[in-house]
Amino acid sequence: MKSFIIKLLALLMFFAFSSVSATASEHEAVSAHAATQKMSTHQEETYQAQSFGSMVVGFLKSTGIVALMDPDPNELNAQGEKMSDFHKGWGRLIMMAITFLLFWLAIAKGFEPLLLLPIAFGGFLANIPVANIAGEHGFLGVIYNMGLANEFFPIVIFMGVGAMTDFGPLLSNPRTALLGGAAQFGIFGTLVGAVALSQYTDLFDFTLKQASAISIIGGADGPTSIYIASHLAPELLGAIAVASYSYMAMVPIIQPPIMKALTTDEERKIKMSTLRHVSRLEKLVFPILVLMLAILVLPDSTPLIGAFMFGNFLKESGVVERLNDTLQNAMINITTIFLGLGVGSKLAADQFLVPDTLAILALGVVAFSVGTAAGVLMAKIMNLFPGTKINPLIGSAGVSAVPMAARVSNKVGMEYDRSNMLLMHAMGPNVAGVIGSAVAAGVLISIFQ
Amino acid sequence: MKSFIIKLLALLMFFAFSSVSATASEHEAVSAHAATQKMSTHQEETYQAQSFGSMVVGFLKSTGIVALMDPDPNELNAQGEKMSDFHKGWGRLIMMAITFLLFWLAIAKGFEPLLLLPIAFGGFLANIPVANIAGEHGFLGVIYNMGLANEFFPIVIFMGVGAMTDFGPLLSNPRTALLGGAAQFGIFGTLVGAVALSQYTDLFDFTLKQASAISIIGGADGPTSIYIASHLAPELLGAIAVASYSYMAMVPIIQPPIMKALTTDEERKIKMSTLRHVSRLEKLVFPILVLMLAILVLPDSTPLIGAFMFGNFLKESGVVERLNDTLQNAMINITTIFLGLGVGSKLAADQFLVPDTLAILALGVVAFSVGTAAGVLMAKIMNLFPGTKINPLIGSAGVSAVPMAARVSNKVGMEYDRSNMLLMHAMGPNVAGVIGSAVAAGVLISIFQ
Amino acid sequence: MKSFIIKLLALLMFFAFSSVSATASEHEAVSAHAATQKMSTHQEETYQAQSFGSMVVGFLKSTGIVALMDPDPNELNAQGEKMSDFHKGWGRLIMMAITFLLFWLAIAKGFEPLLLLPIAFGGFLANIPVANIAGEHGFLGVIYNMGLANEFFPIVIFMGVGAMTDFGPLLSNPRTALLGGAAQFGIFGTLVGAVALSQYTDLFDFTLKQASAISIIGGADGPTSIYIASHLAPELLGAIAVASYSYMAMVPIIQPPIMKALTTDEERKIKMSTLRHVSRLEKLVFPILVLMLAILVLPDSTPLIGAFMFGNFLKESGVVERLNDTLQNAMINITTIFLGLGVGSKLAADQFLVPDTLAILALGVVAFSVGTAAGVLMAKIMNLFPGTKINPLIGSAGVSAVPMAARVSNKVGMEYDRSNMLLMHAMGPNVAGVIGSAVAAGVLISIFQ
Amino acid sequence: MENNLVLEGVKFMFLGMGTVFVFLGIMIGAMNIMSSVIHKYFPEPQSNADVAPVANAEQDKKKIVAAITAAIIHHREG
Amino acid sequence: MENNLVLEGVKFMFLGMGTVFVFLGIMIGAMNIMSSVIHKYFPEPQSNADVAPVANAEQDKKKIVAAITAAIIHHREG
Amino acid sequence: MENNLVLEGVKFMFLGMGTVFVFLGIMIGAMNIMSSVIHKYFPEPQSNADVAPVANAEQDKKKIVAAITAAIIHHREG
Ligand code: NA
Ligand code: NA
Ligand code: NA
Repeated sequence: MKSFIIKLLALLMFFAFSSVSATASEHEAVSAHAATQKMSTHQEETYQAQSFGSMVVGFLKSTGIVALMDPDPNELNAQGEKMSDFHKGWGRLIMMAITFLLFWLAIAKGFEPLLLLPIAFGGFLANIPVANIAGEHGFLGVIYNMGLANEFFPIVIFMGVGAMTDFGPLLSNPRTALLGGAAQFGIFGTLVGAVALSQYTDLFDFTLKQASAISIIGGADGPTSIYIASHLAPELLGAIAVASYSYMAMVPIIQPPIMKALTTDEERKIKMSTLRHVSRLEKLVFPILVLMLAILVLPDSTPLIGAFMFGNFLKESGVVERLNDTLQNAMINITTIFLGLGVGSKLAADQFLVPDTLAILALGVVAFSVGTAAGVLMAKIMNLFPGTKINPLIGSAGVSAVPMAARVSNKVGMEYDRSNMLLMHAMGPNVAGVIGSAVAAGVLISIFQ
Repeated sequence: MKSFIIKLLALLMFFAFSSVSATASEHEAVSAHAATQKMSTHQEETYQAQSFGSMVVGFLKSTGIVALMDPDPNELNAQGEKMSDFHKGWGRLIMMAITFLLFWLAIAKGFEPLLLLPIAFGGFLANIPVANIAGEHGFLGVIYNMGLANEFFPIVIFMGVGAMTDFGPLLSNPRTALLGGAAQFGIFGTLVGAVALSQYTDLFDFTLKQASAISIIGGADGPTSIYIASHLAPELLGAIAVASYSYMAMVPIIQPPIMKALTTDEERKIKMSTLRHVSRLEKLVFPILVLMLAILVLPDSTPLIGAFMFGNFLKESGVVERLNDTLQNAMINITTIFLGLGVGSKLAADQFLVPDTLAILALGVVAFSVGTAAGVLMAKIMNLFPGTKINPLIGSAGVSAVPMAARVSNKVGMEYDRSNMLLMHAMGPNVAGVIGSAVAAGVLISIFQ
Repeated sequence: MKSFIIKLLALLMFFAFSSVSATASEHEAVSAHAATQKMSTHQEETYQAQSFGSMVVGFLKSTGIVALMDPDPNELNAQGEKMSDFHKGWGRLIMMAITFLLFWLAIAKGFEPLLLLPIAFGGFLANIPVANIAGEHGFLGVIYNMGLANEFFPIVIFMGVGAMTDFGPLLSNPRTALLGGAAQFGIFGTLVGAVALSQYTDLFDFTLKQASAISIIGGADGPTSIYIASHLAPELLGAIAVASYSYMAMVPIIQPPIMKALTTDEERKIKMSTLRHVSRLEKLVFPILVLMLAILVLPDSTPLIGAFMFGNFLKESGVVERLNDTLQNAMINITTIFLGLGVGSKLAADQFLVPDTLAILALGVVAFSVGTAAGVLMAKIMNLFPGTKINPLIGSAGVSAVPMAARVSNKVGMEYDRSNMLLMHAMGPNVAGVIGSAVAAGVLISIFQ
Repeated sequence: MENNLVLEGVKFMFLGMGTVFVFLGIMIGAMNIMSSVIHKYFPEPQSNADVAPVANAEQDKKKIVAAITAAIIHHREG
Repeated sequence: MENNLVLEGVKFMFLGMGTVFVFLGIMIGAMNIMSSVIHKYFPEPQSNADVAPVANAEQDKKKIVAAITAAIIHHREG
Repeated sequence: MENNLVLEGVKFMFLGMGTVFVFLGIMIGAMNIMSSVIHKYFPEPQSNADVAPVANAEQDKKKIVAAITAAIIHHREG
């Protein structure tokens, strides 16, 4: 083996020298100018020799401690704009603490870790001084421009989620879709509140576009929130995405009190009849049917609904199992990692630590609560009409947050009657909520076109 | 848990307000101008207030029904050019019907669903009015520019197909490669026919480049067709891809009559001797051997043959099993989804519903038939020479369409002699057909350089 | 079935003709000019008719044989610069022979095949004349610009490697990290040597930037080498990557003689105490801890360390198993394929067959040897202090080359005492070496900013 | 011209909720029509497939064998 | 200058089919040479591996166990 | 100004090796502190999980069954 290495080196040496001699004359002709230049200076221009002392001082100045404690007055943020000293120093430390909080929520509390972990880690990296990882040439910036600036990643996520969704429960009890519609009041009610507070108080100061992007948090649908925020108010993307995923994860805490406050004991014990069997053909036709409706009624919702139904249609077709499997695994996982990191790049202190973020967090929880209440109340209204009664506890599942909200309906229901399984009944409004949010998103896109 | 949320919000509130006070003065200095502007208008310029009535009217005008029934005269297609009213209205509906036909073929008839389903769904989305999903900023447009405009996706598909291909049968009976050569007459014969009809009749009106891109359908190789169409005639990409995959799927219908018409009963019953064992080293050397030949004879074919042989070489090396596995699964599946959607974006009515498409469909079936016939006849010619006889039924497999065409050879053979297993014998010309098509593609690229 | 096809074609024909008649008048109006133009010429301008003889001659001139034997004087390289005749002819053949050597090393000798095979195949393709696969529009060029020009692929690899790394052995014996620090002397010692030889001899002529990029080979870490080379000296990327991976693969040959020469028999037989159990929480906190140190001390190292620790943190969190699995499989495999092909594009003769390459190969093996020796000597120095003794054979593992170098420590140790299992003890310095190289890389980036 | 933001927001709300309910209402109608059409003209062939997806141990065993076989074949071919 | 398209097409056909056949012809020759060289100088070690790929139940069982073990180890490590 | 490359290289060496050792030194200290904090305040619940990961055949069997079940369920749902 050793002899082989020797032979190898000898061979390469032979080649190289023959190359040198063979090309010597041509080289001289072709690159004479470049060679001369290289000979004379030995050194690129970007480096300036300095004493070891000043080199060490310069190095120490470029450490993170110094950058955090005594920021460079000329430092720019990832967008190339000036930043306040607070955002260069304490702001970054506070943001790191917030990302640690998100780590803790994701790992110890199980809050939507699949997206919160990459988002939080991206946020951590985005707040590192000097390195500018979220800048145009940093890898978070590369990721952001690759798939978030053009709204591509949320679309791919939608394809994967579509491939994971089963519309069977909705098909077996179509009218529960109305619950998924009512819950969208969380979006539009919050929108009105946000603009009212913007106009009449000094608390907020959002434009209509920004207020719309924030209110979509009430849709309780991550990719839709990110899609709309990228579209209408990219400067708020970080806060909106964090609020959206955090509240989706906190659905088991936010929803039950509202559900209990709005229902009577009898209502909570309503049993719903067994769901009828749904044929394969119905499931196959459904995605196309919804997409056609979206085309006729609201073409602006078709990028979202189209991507979602593409994934669902591939799955229900039953003939492209390998594509379906890839959509549900490799493709959605890779995109989730990049989407999370890219969203995290918007958690830089100078963009997140602004009063707007608090307002977004406050409006987000309002939107979730209003949506939950609207879903429950809609069920009660539907029960005023003749026909089989609906358990209002499944109304809260209309906000989407698939499948968490449906599980909450089931859990609360079982608190009052251990034999009352509401899970599959709640899946109907749950998936209808996704469609409803996409329609609401389409309306907002349409308005601001 | 509740107390935690309260603490969390309190904490964030504290941070935010400290941020406000800490940055207040600087903010004023830094963004005074921006703030003033924001205060005074409260509203972005892109939105103009209007009465609810006119808002509803405007909204109704932006529905798909109106857009299809009474198209906007100023609407542009995905390329930013004007469209005829037909292509804005009925054309789109017809295209949707055609994509439904493709869905049906893919799902109910099993016609190459892995590519036809994504292509057809992409076509469906591309024909949605208003949303412009196939435009530069729509996600189909993003996909097209990501991997089709630069011919990257077909190359990746070629890598994956290479990793799935076994050259064993060809190596054990090399001279069957000639059958895969003869079948390329489907390409060049059709090319002559297409230009002849363009010149002497009013049926077609194709340029040489277009006629070449169309004729490559006769190569019965999807990625090669897409590669050449993107290269020589991107305006025909949709129709060429659809024709290519449709006819590949229809090989069991197109080929048998031709095979039977051109062979005698004795010929169909010819038994071929068992294939010899091929050593691992032969399989390992083969991809490099072919690639070297391609370099020496026709460098313009090396992007295609190189990508194909890269996949095959990784597989046969036996030392990078995990890369091989990824090539054959995650990588080719993800690329297939995007390739399909991207090709589908070219099924927009204004590009597909033109007389050229009919001509392409007609020429495509001619190309397939001519290639099939040429393969069969070549086997008969080879049988005129001394040596072991070849069953002419495997000649039809020379068109490629791996492995469908080889299965057809086997099936037709068994109709006449139930004990005559031709499958592995037909795999030789079948994979040689892929090489042959890539060589033919290289010739066309070379001519038009 | 046949009747269906007929109906289908009839239907399409109907649509198309109705389309023709419906759009005829508009077409005329809209595209009158274009149509006229098309009618009159029948032919794109890029094609010029010629006699069959001259066509064949032209075709023969475009074969690879001619291009290699009698190169086109106007041929440009992938960067659009002029090349010498040697680099157009024999140079390419020599490079192909070198890639065959790499194939042989990867397949027959098992030298890091996961990266050497794609790199070598990319190099083979990059040296094909005429096709210009490594040029801006060739697929190797597309890959290079997609992920190497922006340093994205090595970052993704780092994420995957992080997800595969277990810091347990380092955590149970932290002070072995110093061995991973000492081994970085391979980088900086070589750097001094390279600039000294550049200044005082005519052997080399490297700038400080180039010398730094070359010396990083001593870090024995593939993605770090590629990252730094792309950053500081992209013109040397091919040679640096090949040297880095080749020497990493040759660790079992390079290291043992050095290890044996620098240790006594007693030292080699030192037994190390069993490693303590490391809790899950320690493993979870560790990546964040290191990243925070990197922020405070050397922010310029955080892109590398951040990506690495992102992967490790996702894995150790235990709550995102599906992302962890994708990072370790589909994502790293896809990126490895593209990274390898992209690096291979820099093996074009005109860039690789220069005297610099020989110098890089020579400096690389020096860097590896110096690093190995420094690690072993550091262990001996640490043994001069009181406390439990360290077997100096694990010092060599400090160069990184995970997990090869640790296996070498184990193997050499067992040569002298069959019961002495050093593997897990050597994993500590081994992974510390990765961190050490990333820090060293950060210093170099910081200096040249 | 000075916009009244709240008024605009209320308009959006009516337009948005109206569209959502119109959309879902039409969707419910279309789903009912689709289901009856499918049940009438394309009834699913009666099968026991979805009766006992868990109890059918025999079938499961076959599927296990099939899955393992597939894995092995893949392993061998790969 | 007015081109005769058909003539061009025919030229393309001769050039194309010629190239395809020349290429495949050389390829067949090279394959034959390669095979004889490999069989002469690098013969494959005689093995029974490819004699009975199906019947060898014992081996299959081992592979099943190996596959499941690998899956479990992966599961445990992941 | 003419640079002395070797001198620069030596400076780089001191700066680089210094940074590497300072970094790893702090890291070692931080690791030790972290470990003692974690062992003191967040001790891992005593378990036998990592005692016999290989011998426990019963558990392995269950895992096999679980893995196969999961595969079948996935297969059925997919
Ligand atoms: Na929703
Ligand atoms: Na073919
Ligand atoms: Na290292």
